Amino acid sequence: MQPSPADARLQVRDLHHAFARHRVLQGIDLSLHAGECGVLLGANGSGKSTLLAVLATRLRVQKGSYQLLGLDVRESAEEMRGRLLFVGHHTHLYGHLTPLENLLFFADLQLITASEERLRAVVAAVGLEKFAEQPVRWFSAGMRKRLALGRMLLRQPELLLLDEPYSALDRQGVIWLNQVLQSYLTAGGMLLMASHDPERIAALPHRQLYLRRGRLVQSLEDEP
Amino acid sequence: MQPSPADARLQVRDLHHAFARHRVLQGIDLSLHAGECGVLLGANGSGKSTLLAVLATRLRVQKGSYQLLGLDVRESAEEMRGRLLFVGHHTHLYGHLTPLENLLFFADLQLITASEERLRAVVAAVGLEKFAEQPVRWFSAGMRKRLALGRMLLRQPELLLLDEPYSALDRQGVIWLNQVLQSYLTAGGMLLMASHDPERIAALPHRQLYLRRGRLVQSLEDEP
Amino acid sequence: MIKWFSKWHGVVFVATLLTLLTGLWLVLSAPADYQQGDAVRILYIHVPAAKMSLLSYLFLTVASGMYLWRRQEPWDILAEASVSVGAAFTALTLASGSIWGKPMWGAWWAWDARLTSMLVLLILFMGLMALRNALEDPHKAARATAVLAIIGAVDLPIIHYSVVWWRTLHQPPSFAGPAKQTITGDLLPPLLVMSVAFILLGAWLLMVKSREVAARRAWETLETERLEQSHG
Amino acid sequence: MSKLLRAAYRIAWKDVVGDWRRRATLSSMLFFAIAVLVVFQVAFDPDRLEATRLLPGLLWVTILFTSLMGLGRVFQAEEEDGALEGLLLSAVPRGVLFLGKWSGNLLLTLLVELALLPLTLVLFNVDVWGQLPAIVGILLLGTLGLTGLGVLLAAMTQTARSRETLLALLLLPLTAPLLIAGVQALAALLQPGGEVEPWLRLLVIFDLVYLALAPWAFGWLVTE
Amino acid sequence: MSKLLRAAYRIAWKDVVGDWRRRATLSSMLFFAIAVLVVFQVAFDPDRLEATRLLPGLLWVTILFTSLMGLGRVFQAEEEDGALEGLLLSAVPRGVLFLGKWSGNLLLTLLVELALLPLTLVLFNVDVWGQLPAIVGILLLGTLGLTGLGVLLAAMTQTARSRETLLALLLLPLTAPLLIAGVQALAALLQPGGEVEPWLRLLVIFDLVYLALAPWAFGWLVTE
Ligand code: HEM
Ligand SMILES: Nc1ncnc2c1ncn2[C@@H]1O[C@H](COP(=O)(O)OP(=O)(O)OP(=O)(O)O)[C@@H](O)[C@H]1O
Ligand SMILES: Nc1ncnc2c1ncn2[C@@H]1O[C@H](COP(=O)(O)OP(=O)(O)OP(=O)(O)O)[C@@H](O)[C@H]1O
Ligand SMILES: [Mg+2]
Ligand SMILES: [Mg+2]
Repeated sequence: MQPSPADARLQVRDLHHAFARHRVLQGIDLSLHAGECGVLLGANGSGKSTLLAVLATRLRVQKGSYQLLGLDVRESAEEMRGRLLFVGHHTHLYGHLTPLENLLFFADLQLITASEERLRAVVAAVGLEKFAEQPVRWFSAGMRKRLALGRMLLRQPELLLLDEPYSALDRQGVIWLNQVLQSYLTAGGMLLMASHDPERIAALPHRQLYLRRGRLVQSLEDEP
Repeated sequence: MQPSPADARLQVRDLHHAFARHRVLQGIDLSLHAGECGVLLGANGSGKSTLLAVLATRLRVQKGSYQLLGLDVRESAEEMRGRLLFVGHHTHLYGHLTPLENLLFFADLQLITASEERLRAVVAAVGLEKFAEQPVRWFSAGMRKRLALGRMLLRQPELLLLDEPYSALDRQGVIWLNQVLQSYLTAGGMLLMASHDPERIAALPHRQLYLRRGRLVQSLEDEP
Repeated sequence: MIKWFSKWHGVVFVATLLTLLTGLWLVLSAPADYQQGDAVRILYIHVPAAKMSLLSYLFLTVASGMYLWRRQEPWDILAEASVSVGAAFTALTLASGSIWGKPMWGAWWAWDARLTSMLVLLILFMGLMALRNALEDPHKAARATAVLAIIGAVDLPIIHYSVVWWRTLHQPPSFAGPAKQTITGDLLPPLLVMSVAFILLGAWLLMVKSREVAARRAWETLETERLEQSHG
Repeated sequence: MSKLLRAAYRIAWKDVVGDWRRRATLSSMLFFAIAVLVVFQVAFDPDRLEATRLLPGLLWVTILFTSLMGLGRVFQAEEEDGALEGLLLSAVPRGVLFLGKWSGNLLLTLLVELALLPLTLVLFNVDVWGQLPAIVGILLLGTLGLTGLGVLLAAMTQTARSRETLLALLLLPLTAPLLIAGVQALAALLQPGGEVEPWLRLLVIFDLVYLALAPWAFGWLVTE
Repeated sequence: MSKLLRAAYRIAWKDVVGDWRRRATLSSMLFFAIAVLVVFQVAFDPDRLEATRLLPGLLWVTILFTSLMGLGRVFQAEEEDGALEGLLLSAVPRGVLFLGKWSGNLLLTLLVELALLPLTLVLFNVDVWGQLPAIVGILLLGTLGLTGLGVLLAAMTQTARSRETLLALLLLPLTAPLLIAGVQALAALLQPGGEVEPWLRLLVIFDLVYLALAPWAFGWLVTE
């Protein structure tokens, strides 16, 4: 049985967002259920990152509504931040800290209690144990990306927002990420990601969402 | 007939590079001929970006030799910088400048004379004419990448070094890039790129180079 | 060069010790000054220390210049070592000067040109150390400290000629130059011996410190290799 | 609660300990302080009597300078790879972010002050050793408010939008009374028969007002 | 040649325009300068005669500290998305890069000085308006060397930790001679019968030495 929209744990209705000179999101309707994965596809500048930023509570909802787990963003943005995790184009890493310290920083600011073994385990899981004591500044692009993604192992969020998670990852990294995401979904998490390479996600059950000039459309075929 | 190594316009012999605590390149031998395209493949942290940075004269050649068009890097690095173009993980864009201003900055620093129409034509070619007067800071990831890549239209370099050029580009961007690269190669340019998605380059004639822990190897199959 | 240091630093040490002891014996057995009393004995520490701090900086400038020119690591090691040695002598000069100043001028410190420029020299030495520490890339650190050391060398003539150029509280030069001889025969022999002792001391410190710097660098290289091997 | 404090502590730790660790920070701050004194000496060449009169102004200018200088750095760290975004996505209230940023800067400034004070007294031959605790107290009071305002100012210039120039102009009249009260309190203390108390009361009032308003204003400033 | 000048101009233009658009450095420099003046006015409460005596020192101390704040930011713009790398990959000699960076900073500092000077004269009620051109000339001479040395040191400390303290620690002692010459020249100018010329000559010598050495030293410092 198809779950009805009322069951949806993430609900977005008629969402708008404009930057001073530019209307970027123009009425987005979207809902996600537990264990569901949505993939945002669309041209450069179509508004994928903006949508994710609004859902991550980084940008304000200017018009429309956004509810997560029954919480409304206008009232409980702070609580929502504790329940979701966003990994975007930026890694949010501090170059002068080591991977362990970066994870510790993240944990403390998300109010997660994590023992040192736990942190070490995460660093090992993303294949960086050799570099656990080195400042992140010297890391290669893929190593940074791995560490940023590793955050989701520290705590199972209820909503995971990923902006082009596959970029910079090598073949093994892609396989690792797909495994992690698979088990995240199985455990009932919700996932929304933006991507330009749908072929990499093929392994995961997912629903494709097409974004064009700030609107969700049926297909991208008629792209000019 | 296979061109002999002596004809090579880019020649690298036994190249080494170490960062303070870490040996990254450990004896690279590489040569490229006019119109040839090499694609560097390898795991995260294997040294692809470092190799490109050395070839771009951004990092010093610590051991070994590197010659481009008969020029030696130890003597004529400055001249070589005028002949090659490097587009890396970073876009080298200034957020407070517009695309036109960014291109103008690049042109002036490369000692290229470019009229305003020329600059506008480049901005249009990368599909940003609508945004020509907006500060780059607000651009989406793909728009930044397009602009950074657009630099190669300002002047035909003799060596083009690209670090994951496809990342952040949408489908149309990939097609556009492949067209540009195709005509660049046909015109006799040399191209070396690092990438994690070989499937995107399939359209271009190219030679794959496998990098593992700072050495070029025969294949990546035996990767642990 | 480092090897040569390893071989000879023991000999230099013994020589330093012997001259230093002779010097101290001469200093303590010399008569007290009729004006300054026993305070004058600080002179035998202060003056050689002051000379050595200037000499150290001079040496540093030369080593830095040579490093920039030749790009040979030993010059950089010498430069790093001479910064530490120079800082120590400068601190000693300031300390002995202050202690001497209390009975002579009635204050630990006065802002006259020589004292101020000497303080600047100490800040420079500390700045050089801080700069080297703060840069992660050793090549970059070497180049940056070398450039800075050379720029900072303008302070040397200022210190040396400060007593001539400005009206100061501080003693004018006494060995040479146009000023009248102020050092009498009695004071000269212990001062000469102490000067030789301090030169030897400076050389010894430089050797030991260079050895330490070289050893630390070698160890860091080894450590990196070991790490790499342990990871395959 | 303790988790929130831990988060604030972690931010301060990252700013202060993070990049000062293992480095001769304290000694370089000490010598920086000496250098400042040398500069004042060279510029004003005061005699003993004048030195006592100049002392309050000297101390406050130096403190103002150090704290502003530290601030530039404090927020610069957040520019790295979207780190500010990371902070804003954390699960803690904005006030806690302010607390973290502020206490880091406060610590830094206090360290310099502690190094500076005894040196000033020795080098300028000012004999007010008996009043040292009172002097420290006044400096501390002034520093509390000053750094609070400073963090706000830095947050403003960091997020740079048009409303902020306006606010920067507002901040100057806010800083001036604090500085004046601080200077006057010190001056009164060092003069025989000076009345310290009214100025002290003023300092305390300013501190309370600023520190009560600042976290709130900070939240407003950094939210998009 | 004119192309090289154009490149230097472009760098300076970028810094100044950027600063103007964000109003970052200029506003905080001016803010700080005004605060310093206010503090000194309150602290010294000098009568007219004293004010004339203190004026040279006051002006120079303010200029020194203010430009130090600006210098901390000189290379900040280049941190954005690898911009420094972009500069270093340009086809112009390092000396031209220095020239560009230096002239941008010089211009900003001079602007602040020009705003500062009349303000000081009014605030301290010193009537030396007749000598304004000469005062400006002396300030200009001192600023040339100060910013030259400053930009060099900023380049040196650019990648260092705790760079702002380090910059101050290095710059203050090195500028002491320049400062003495500047203060004495101004003092001589404002005293009836003072001899300005020897100090002016000294200033010019320092300027020549610093500005001759700096571009060359800059080349050493920024290479890998
Ligand atoms: C902290 C305070 C002092 C400092 C930083 C200082 C610094 C120096 C320096 C740098 C020199 C060597 C100058 C050169 O070789 O060019 C020197 C020499 C000397 N100092 Fe001091 N001094 C201080 C206090 C004193 C005091 C209190 C006295 C005695 C009244 C004194 C007496 C001398 C004498 C006699 C010489 C040898 C002069 C010569 O041969 O050039 N100094 N001092
Ligand atoms: N400046 C530096 N200092 C120290 N180590 C560095 C520095 N730059 C890179 N490294 C190290 O060099 C190794 C290779 O990095 P490089 O960026 O060349 O990898 P890459 O092949 O491009 O990886 P990716 O696919 O993730 O981009 C990494 O282990 C990295 O940590
Ligand atoms: N802060 C901002 N101010 C103004 N305009 C903005 C801002 N951020 C984004 N934009 C604009 O919003 C539009 C959508 O940007 P967004 O980053 O959401 O695109 P995207 O779909 O993620 O593209 P890409 O595939 O390139 O990552 C772009 O035209 C961009 O210029
Ligand atoms: Mg995007
Ligand atoms: Mg890479």
